[in-house]
Formats: sequence, structure tokens, C-alpha cells
Amino acid sequence: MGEITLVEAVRLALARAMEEDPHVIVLGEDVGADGGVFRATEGLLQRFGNMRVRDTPLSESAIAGVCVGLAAQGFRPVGEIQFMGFIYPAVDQIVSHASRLRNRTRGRLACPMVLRAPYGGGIHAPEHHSESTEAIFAHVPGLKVVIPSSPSRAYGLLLAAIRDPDPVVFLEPKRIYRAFKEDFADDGSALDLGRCFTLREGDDLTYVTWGAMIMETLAAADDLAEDGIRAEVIDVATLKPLDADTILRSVDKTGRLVIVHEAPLTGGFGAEISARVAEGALASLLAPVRRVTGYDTVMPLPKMEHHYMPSKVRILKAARETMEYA
Amino acid sequence: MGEITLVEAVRLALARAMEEDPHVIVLGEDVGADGGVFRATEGLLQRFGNMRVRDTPLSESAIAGVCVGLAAQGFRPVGEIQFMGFIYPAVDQIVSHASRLRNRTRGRLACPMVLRAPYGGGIHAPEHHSESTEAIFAHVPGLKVVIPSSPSRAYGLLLAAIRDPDPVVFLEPKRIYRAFKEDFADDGSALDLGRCFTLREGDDLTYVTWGAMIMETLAAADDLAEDGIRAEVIDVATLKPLDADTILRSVDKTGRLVIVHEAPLTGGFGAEISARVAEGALASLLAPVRRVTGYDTVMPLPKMEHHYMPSKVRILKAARETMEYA
Amino acid sequence: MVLTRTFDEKAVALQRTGRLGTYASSLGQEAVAIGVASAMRPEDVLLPSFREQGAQIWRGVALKEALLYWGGDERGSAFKEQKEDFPVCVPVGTQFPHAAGVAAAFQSRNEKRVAVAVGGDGATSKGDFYEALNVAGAWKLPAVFIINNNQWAISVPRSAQTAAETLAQKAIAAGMPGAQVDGNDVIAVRDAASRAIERARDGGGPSLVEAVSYRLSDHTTADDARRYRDEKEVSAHWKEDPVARLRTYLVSQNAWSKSDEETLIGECVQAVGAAVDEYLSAGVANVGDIFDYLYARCPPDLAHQRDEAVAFARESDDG
Amino acid sequence: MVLTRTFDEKAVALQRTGRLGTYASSLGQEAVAIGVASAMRPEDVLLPSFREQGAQIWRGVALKEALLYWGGDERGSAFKEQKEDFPVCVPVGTQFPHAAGVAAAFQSRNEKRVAVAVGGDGATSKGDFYEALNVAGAWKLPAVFIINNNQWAISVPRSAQTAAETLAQKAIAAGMPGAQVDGNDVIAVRDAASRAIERARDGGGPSLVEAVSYRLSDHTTADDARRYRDEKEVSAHWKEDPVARLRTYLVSQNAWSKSDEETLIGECVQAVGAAVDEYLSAGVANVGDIFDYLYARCPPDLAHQRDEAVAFARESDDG
Ligand SMILES: Cc1ncc(C[n+]2csc(CCOP(=O)(O)OP(=O)(O)O)c2C)c(N)n1
Ligand SMILES: Cc1ncc(C[n+]2csc(CCOP(=O)(O)OP(=O)(O)O)c2C)c(N)n1
Ligand SMILES: [Mg+2]
Ligand SMILES: [Mg+2]
Repeated sequence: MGEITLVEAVRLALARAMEEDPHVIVLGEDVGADGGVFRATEGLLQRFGNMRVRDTPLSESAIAGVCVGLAAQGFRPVGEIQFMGFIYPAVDQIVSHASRLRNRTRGRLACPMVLRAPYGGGIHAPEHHSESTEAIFAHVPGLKVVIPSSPSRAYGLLLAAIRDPDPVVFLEPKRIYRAFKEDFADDGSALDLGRCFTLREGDDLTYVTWGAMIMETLAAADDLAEDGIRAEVIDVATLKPLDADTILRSVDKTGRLVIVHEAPLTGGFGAEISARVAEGALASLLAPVRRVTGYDTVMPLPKMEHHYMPSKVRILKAARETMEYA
Repeated sequence: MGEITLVEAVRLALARAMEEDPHVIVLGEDVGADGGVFRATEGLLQRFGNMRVRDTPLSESAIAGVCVGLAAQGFRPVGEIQFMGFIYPAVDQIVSHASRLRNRTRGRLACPMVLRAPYGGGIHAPEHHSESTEAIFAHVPGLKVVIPSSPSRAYGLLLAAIRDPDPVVFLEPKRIYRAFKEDFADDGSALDLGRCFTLREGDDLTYVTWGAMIMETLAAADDLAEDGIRAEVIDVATLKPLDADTILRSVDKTGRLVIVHEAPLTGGFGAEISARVAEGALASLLAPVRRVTGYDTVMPLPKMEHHYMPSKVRILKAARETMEYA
Repeated sequence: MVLTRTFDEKAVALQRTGRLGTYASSLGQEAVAIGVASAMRPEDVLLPSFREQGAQIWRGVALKEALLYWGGDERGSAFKEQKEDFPVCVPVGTQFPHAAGVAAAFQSRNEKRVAVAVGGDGATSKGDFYEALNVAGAWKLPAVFIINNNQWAISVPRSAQTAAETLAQKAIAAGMPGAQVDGNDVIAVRDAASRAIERARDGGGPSLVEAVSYRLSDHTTADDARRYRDEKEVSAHWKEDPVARLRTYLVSQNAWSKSDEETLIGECVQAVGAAVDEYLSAGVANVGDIFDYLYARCPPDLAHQRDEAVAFARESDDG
Repeated sequence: MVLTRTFDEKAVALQRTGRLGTYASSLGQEAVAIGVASAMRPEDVLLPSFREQGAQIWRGVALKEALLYWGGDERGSAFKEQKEDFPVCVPVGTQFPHAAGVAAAFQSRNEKRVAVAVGGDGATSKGDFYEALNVAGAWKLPAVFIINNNQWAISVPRSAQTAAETLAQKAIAAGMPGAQVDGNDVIAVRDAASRAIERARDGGGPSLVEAVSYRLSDHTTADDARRYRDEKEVSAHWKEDPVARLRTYLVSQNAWSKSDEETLIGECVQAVGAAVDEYLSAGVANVGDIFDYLYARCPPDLAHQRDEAVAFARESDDG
């Protein structure tokens, strides 16, 4: 593995985007002198000045609303919500405005903004610091929802999100902010939004997942391989708009589907993926679809967190049970 | 049909609950002298006084937050959000607090509150007045989400919601507030939360729906009956906690499932129902699951609204196509 | 003001006859809209609530566009003229943070322009109102926040909305100046708004202006104010009708004659009438429009849904 | 205050050695917590932020409970003593509306009790802070809002948080009295809080108290304040250390001796040490607990998930 962690990739992408486009503005709580509580914006203030790197008062609704105003004026604001658990006060601005501005003005005003937030659990963080409610945003028409699962994808997808003409909720799996490194060129190349990444090919079973769960899922796929079961692993990456085709093609090939996410089961985005398959690849299914997810309870405080998060063992077990259907 | 409309049923249930339990408090914008913009709280101020029927300032987050405080103190607040489109500012209080108070204090403090909101489209209302984002709330652990689809169910379910020891988001399909009447006794009997209602039995196909879509769906079932196709129609009524058993049993019987809801397709609660079936009744399915829903775009202003809302024609077509599978 | 009033009357009439959606008349509050709009420069940006049609029209929003919006057609917000102005804002108070954002854009570009947001007395109870003022104050943004205090938020009187004696004093919480002005005096409103706007333009930072007017109409056409408001209160306030007051003043200055008035009314009626004709003959938009403006590029999945909707509309002869 | 400081020190040490989660020390702000808590009656309700462990402990939250909470165990919020107090509130400012609700409950029941919410200077920028104050003012609720202004919100200094000269003046927006007090003077804090609380108790309505203190520590154990804050600023503020100030005062009054001090410190160390032992030997809760307290009755679906989790935990010998 190479040199760059996921959080560094975020910083590189932000710096690159600010470098190439003077309309890119970074704002949020502690993004300036502090460089962000995870250091994702480190050095940007020094480099781009306080008109382009703006520490905000402690006001999430204002952060999102200010982004809407800036975006309508042709800027490309990248707002940071310090943790996803604090995005809820901004939901009104996101749902009622950011996602609709273009549509309600019939294209007169656009809203090319990005709202970044570290998300997910597994790092023994305090209460309210381990949320994964991506499904809420993936339901909202007019938004795009992107979740990178590796440094290179964080870099390429964040650049794409910033350059995108529409609002993007960009959720960064903080559990893997520094979990592993990759080597790639900081050359400004973006990845396409709106397509899945097939991280591992296989004919026997399809794993679909995103964010930090990629790690456990790839590990489970390794274990399955030892038993001669070849699992395909798909990183959804863009939840909205969803690239259902890649998933359907894989299920047509494997006939077995296990979806893995950290958010609670009921109403999680795994349901949407399962529903797409029940509509578009039903005849290919050799076994019931399985979802391995967080439970329908509140993310526990750190002492119990590991009971909540889908583990490799659970992910493996679901696959093995799925394989038992003839 | 009898005497009572859905909105009157809401009012009767509120009055009944306030009568029988002094801890029930109604609060919200214009719930007092005005009796609510839909008249759901008409007469309550006169009857119960301004300590129990409280007009609030125009502050949705405070409405929800005040309910949390009242509920923690043993009251049973029933907050009104004037339209579901204005519930978003209250999302933080609902998600971060109402839904968690019992769990995070290990039962020391409870949160028996109800947040009522008229929801859904189809009445040619102004912008932001036709939202149906029930899926957002159905994803949140610790909440209950209830949607009545007839006057008698509104009455019985609202009483149950108010008496329930935990927080309930109660969404009233305003399109059918006055669409039809039912005759029932105002005798304080509640209906169970957490179970579906089978409104019509049939062996050939299962329709699953909720809220105002019940009307179109029942009409479609009538049409199908003329062709000799017997559709079962299930009103989910409580989205959370979901009574999956009733749905699975029906699909086991019919082998065909069409889900109907007004909210946008992607990440709508129909996905969850489809996923449950793909997990628990896959072998029974004779045809792909179909979802007839609002499109993945913003609810249009009134002139285009009818293109967005699932119509009887669309609901019928999906069923007919489903029947074509051998 | 007369044009606004003529427009309002017609709009209410159209609603009553089923040709317009729910409508929020600005009867009695025309001086706020016009006083503010006339204090702005064209290159400033207006962020209105749903009761500032007067200001929108003054700034160049076409009467037909306003009718389309209230008639339930998104094309009504695709302003041909005021391309940077925000559309009508229905979720109360949410326009204020946008104004801070627009003002931040001006500040970042070093432009001498001002973002002017207008909201009601009820809007001052929203967190967004306060967060926006606070950010604007902290960043010293070129933004002006106008409160059109018509003394009612649907059925909630100003006195029940807040214990603050004035709404202007809410500025103090954000460290900015606040002024209260007679909102039925168009000249006074214009003066107060001008000071605030020019101050912001000159780098003096944001401020708040409370214009005290009165809602002579129902809240909207869907409301019946007699349920909660004494008719006597309303009739008393007719004495302060800003249109009549301006006429009295102009007449007293010998600057206004009966014939001026007839001409003006005639012109307004004519303009509104023409706009109504345009509106009624605007035809319906394409079904595809409900998909085509959501994103800059329609994602494949959505394009599929679009096809379905277009096909259904065609089948039902309604596309 | 000494107990709070001893507790904070120990908690930071536990965190550094991996035996506690991220922890927010209240070093230098003990006078705010104790001044406020000592002004409350037992039957009042405290709604703290995450930096008011001093107030919680004063009111009867067990040291062990506080450790459990910060150690990542929900049992730490199941207070045995202060059964109506709210638990630590992490989402900034969200406790203020709860305080309005608790106060509304007191008002509805005609009880002479007061809801006391405490938040930071950063919290004053949140919409919830303002909405809560506004509702409390409009309803004349028995609520007191305390701002522990430690002059920093993580890296954002008070001056960048708002243009308001004082935080106390934010009360004016809600039509209630606001007072600023030296937050390093425990007697002054207690006096100001008492006035506000007794005023509320006597039906005089809500008020706001800004206690100006200073955050001598990092924001939390996860923070390194040297990144954004001059060490000199911090050392200057050590001169105002509220604990040292109180000692100086007591000594000057001949009310405090070296041996009093030794005894007190000994007692505090002993109490904290005992609590740490209890905490470390508390054992883990049952897996089932993560399901059992979500609803009053566990729905069937969730019970099924519970079974699964319990089985997995058992398999991995961790149940
Ligand atoms: C956030 C939000 N809550 C509720 C409503 C419903 N509503 C529409 S107008 C209104 C009252 C607004 O009062 P005010 O701000 O004084 O403006 P006015 O209507 O008097 O011009 C309400 C409650 C809304 N549009 N937005
Ligand atoms: C709504 C919300 N946004 C962001 C955070 C992350 N955060 C935790 S504490 C803090 C600063 C709080 O500052 P202040 O209110 O002054 O309290 P202090 O920490 O100084 O006691 C921030 C931004 C949070 N907990 N809640
Ligand atoms: Mg008003
Ligand atoms: Mg602080």
C-alpha cells in the first residue's frame, strides 16, 4: 500500500479543487486555524485565506443555508458538518432548499454545493458521533449522496462532487480515515459519480456494501475464497443516483445477494437495493436476499458498539447461509 | 357511510384523550383560537384552557423540543406540525432526542409524545405543503410511525399513539381529511399500533399501501375484481414497528406483490417492504415485486401534481403486468 | 402600491373562481414591499417571503410570472428579469440564511451589492432567522434583514409570538443595529431601508429593520381570520391604510389629482388584466419538465421514470 | 470545585491510559458549575451540556455514573439520585428547548420549580438556543438559561462566534432579562444564578445569565488547543483560576487553613479513587440492554434482532 490516507485524500482533493477554481469555498466549524477536527482542512486557511476558508459560528442550519446562497451566486461551497450526528439541524435547508433550488426555479438558479460529514461508528466516539443515516438523504430527490471507501476513491469522488453542478451530500467513513493508505497521483482526475465500483469479482455470490463496511466485507470475501466460494464485492459509492445496473448484472451472474451496511436495518438503503433486485433480477435469485446491518436500535455508546456493528462473522454467516440454497 | 370525517376523528380522539388524561397537552402553531388550519383542534382551547392547548411561537424545533421536556416530566404532549413540509426543522429534536431519551437514560426518562402532521399531496396545496417523507422517520430507531387511512382508524390509532409510552410520529393524509365519512362510536377504544389492516381479502395478488393511496388502490382492486382478479389490500397503518408477518402471509398466499406509495420511489418505505419479502417470502413470489410510487423528483406545484401522484391507472397497470407472469 | 393592490385583488378573485391556488394577499402592507424594493438597486438581490409580491413586481418580476407561481406552475419562478433574485420562500424564515450566503458571495467578490431578505413577524421566532443574523453579524456581511411585522402570524398575534417589546431589538442579539419604522408610511420605510442598505453596501455590515404594518386581509385565501381576530381591530387599522395615507400626503402637497389617480388605476387594471390574459393562456408545461430541471443532467434511472410519466400522460391525452 | 477538579484530572488520566472515552474537562470553569448547582433546589431540574460534571456531581449524580457515561456505558445516565435531571447533552444547544418543556410542565402543574439549562458560548449561535429562549419568554416559563462562556468553542474564539458585545444581551431578543457575571467567582455566579432562579420560581419568568470563565484545558482529550490558541493567553488566564481565587478569599477571611485544604483534597482524592474502582469493576452490561430500553415494550421484530445479537455475543464469548 502507498502513502495517502482517506482523510489526507480529502484534504488533497479540497486543495486541488480550490487551486483550480476560485469559486470553491470551504466553510464550517473549526475548518480554519484548527484545520478541522479530523485535519481534513489543514493548511487550507494559510493557503487560501479567510475569504475562502471560513470558520462559521456553531450553526449547522446556517452552514447549509449559507452554502445555498453562495451556490446560487455561482460559488461552489464545500460545507463541513463536523459529525453526521450534527447534520440534522441542517436537514430543512438541505431538503427544502438545496435539493430543490434548480427545479423550483426551472434552472434559473442552481445549487452546486457539497456538504461533507464524517460518518459512521466503530471508533469509540462519544454519544451522537457515530451516526449513519445516509438513507435519509438518499430518499431526497435532487440530492446526490456519495460515500467513498478508500483514499483514491475519496479523492476522485470528492473532486467530482465539487465539480458537479448539483448538491452532493458527501459522507466520509471516519472509521477508515486512517485505516489504510493508497498510492495515487494528486493530478486532479475525478471519478464518475453515479456508478458502483466492483472491488472484487466472483461468480458465486454478490456482496453489496459501502463506506467502512467495505473492510469487513472484503475480509469476509477472503475467508469465503478459502472455502472456494468466489464472492463479488461491489462498493455502491454513489447511493443516489444509484447505479442499479451494475448490481443487477452481478446478481444475474451470481444468483445470491448479501447487502451489508452499518445503518439500522429498517428503512436502510439496503432495502432499496434489495427492492431493485426483487424488481429487476428476481428470476436470477437462487436464495433469499440477506441484509447484514446495524440493528434497529440506537448506536450504543462505545462499550457496546461492537455488538451493533456488522462484523466479519455476521457477514460471513449470511453468505454461508445464502450458499446453502440449492 | 356514516358521519365522521378523518379530520373530525382526529379532533374526537384528541378531545377524548384530553378528557381522560390530564397529562395530555396539545401544542403547535394556530392550534388554539384558530382550532388548527385544518380544524383538527377546534374547540379544544375553549374546553381545556390555555395551559393544555398552547399556541406556540413559529418554531418547529422548539415545538418538538418542548414536547421532549414535557414528556420527560410525565406529560403526554401532542405537538402539531402544521404541514409535514415544516417538520424538517424539528428533525434534530426528533432523531437526536425524542427517539433516544428512554434508551440513553436506560429507562430513567421516557418520551411519550406524539407529533402530528398533515401529510401528502393531491389537494393542490402551495409549494412545500405536499410532502410525504415518512420513510425518513421509519428509519429512526426508537420512533413509531403511524399513518391512518380512514376516520375510524385515525380515531383508534391516534388514541393508541397518545397512550403509547414512546414517541410517535402520526401522519394524517390530508387528502382524505374530508374525502369520506365513517360511523363509529366515540367510546375511547384504541386500535393496536404495530399491525397492518387487511382491508380486502383476495388470493391472486397483494396490494400493500398506506395513507391516501388506500383510495386509489381500493378502486384499482375493484376494477381487477371485474376481471376476476381478487386482490388483497393491506393498509400498513404502522410503518414502524412494521407488522411484516401479515404482509408475508399474504404474499405466501398470493405470490404477487404490488406496493403503492406516494413518496418518491428511491428509499421510500416500499423498499423496506419489498426487502422483507425478498428475505422472508422469496420462494412464494410468482412475479417480480412492483412498486407504484411518486417519482424521484420534487412534488410538482399543483398544475403538474396529478402527473406525480400514483393514479388508479398506474396501480392497475402494475397489477395486470404482475398477473402476466405464469 | 396601487399596482400591488390591484394585483392582489385580482389574484384573490382568480382564486375564488378556481383559477389560482391558495394566495397570500399583501393588503395593507404594500408600503413595506415598495419602500424596501425602491431602496434597493437592481444589482442587489431580493430574498422574499410569500407576501412580498409588491417588491418582486417593483424589481421586475412579471405579473404573469407571479400569477404562474401562485397558479401552481414552476415557470413562475423562472424570472426573465431579476435572474439572481430568490423565488418566493414558503418555509418560514429559511430565506434568511440564503441571504447571508448571497451576501458572503458579494463580500468574497468584493462587490458593492446587498442581499435583502424579507420575512414576517412570525419568522422572527425561527432558529434560521437568528442563525442567519448571527452569522451575518459575525462576518460583517452586506445583508439587510427586513421584518414585515403585520402583527399576525396566521392566528398568533405579535404579542404571543415573543416577549420582546419590539422585533427590531432582536438585532441586539446578533450585534447589529436594529430600527423600527412605520410600515404604513412608504417614505419612512424607503428611508429606513435605504440607510440600512447603503450602510451594508459601504462595508458597514448588516442590520435589521422592523416595519410595522398590519394584515388587513385574511392570512391567505384558505384562511378565515374572523375565527380568531376581532373585526373591529381590522377596521381600526384601515385608518392607516398606506395607500390612502400616501394619497392624502400627495394631495396635501398638491402633487396628486383625481385624474392622476384615475390614470394610475386605469394603468394598473390594464396591466393586471393583460397579465391575467397571458397567464390564462400560458398553457400547461410539459410533463417532462417535472424531471428535466431536477439535476443539470437527468440520471439514467430518472430518465426511465420520465419516460413512464410521459407515456402515461400521453395515454391519458394529457401530456 | 476541588472535587470537580480532582474528578476532571482523574478522568483525563483514565482517558490517556485507555480506560475512558473522549473526555471534556471543565478545568477553570468549576465556579460556573458549582455556582449554578448550589443556587438550585433539589427539586429543580438541571439540563446540562457536556461540561457541567461539576453541577451534576453537586446535585447528586454519582462519580461512578459520570465515569460510566464518559467510559461509554449508558448506565451512566441512569442516575440513581437526580431522577428528573437530564443526562449530558452532546448536540450543542439542543437542551434549551427541553428546558422550556420541563418548565412548561412545572407551569402547567403550578409547581414552584425551575428548569436550569447550561450551555457554552458556542451554543448561543444555535437556532435551538434562540427558539427556546423565545418560547420561554412568550410563555413566561420558570426557566433559567446559563451560558458558560469559556471564550472558546473548540477553535473558534468568542469574538468570532458572534458580533454581540456580550452574550447576556442575547436575552433582549427574547424579551427577558440578561446578566453577565464573573464566572471565575463562585460567589458571584451563585448570587446571579440565585436571583435568576428565584425570580423564575416566583413567577417572574425566565432569564439568561452569562458567566464569563475560561477553558484552561483542551476542548476535549481529542483536541490539541496549541494548534489554534496562544499558550500565553492560557497562562494569563490561570491567574483567574476560580479555585485559587476562592482559596485566597477564604484565607483572607481566616476561614481556610492549610490543614483544611489537605483534608479536603484528601477527601476528594479518596472519593474519586473509590469511584474509579467502582467504575473499573462495574463490568459490562448485557448485550440485550442495547435493545431493552429502546421502547417500553420491545416490538416482535426487534426482539428477533435481539436474539440474534445475543447469540452472536454468546458465540464470541462476549455476552
Ligand atoms: C416553517 C414553517 N412553519 C409553518 C408554516 C405555515 N405558515 C405559513 S405562513 C405562517 C405564518 C407566518 O407568519 P409571519 O411570519 O408573520 O408572516 P405573514 O404570513 O404574517 O406575512 C405559517 C405558520 C410555514 N410556511 N413554514
Ligand atoms: C450541534 C453540534 N454541532 C457540533 C458539535 C461538535 N462540537 C462539540 S463541542 C463544540 C464546541 C462547543 O462550544 P461551546 O458551546 O462554547 O461549549 P464548550 O465546548 O466551550 O464548553 C462543537 C462544535 C456538537 N456537539 N453539536
Ligand atoms: Mg405576520
Ligand atoms: Mg465555549
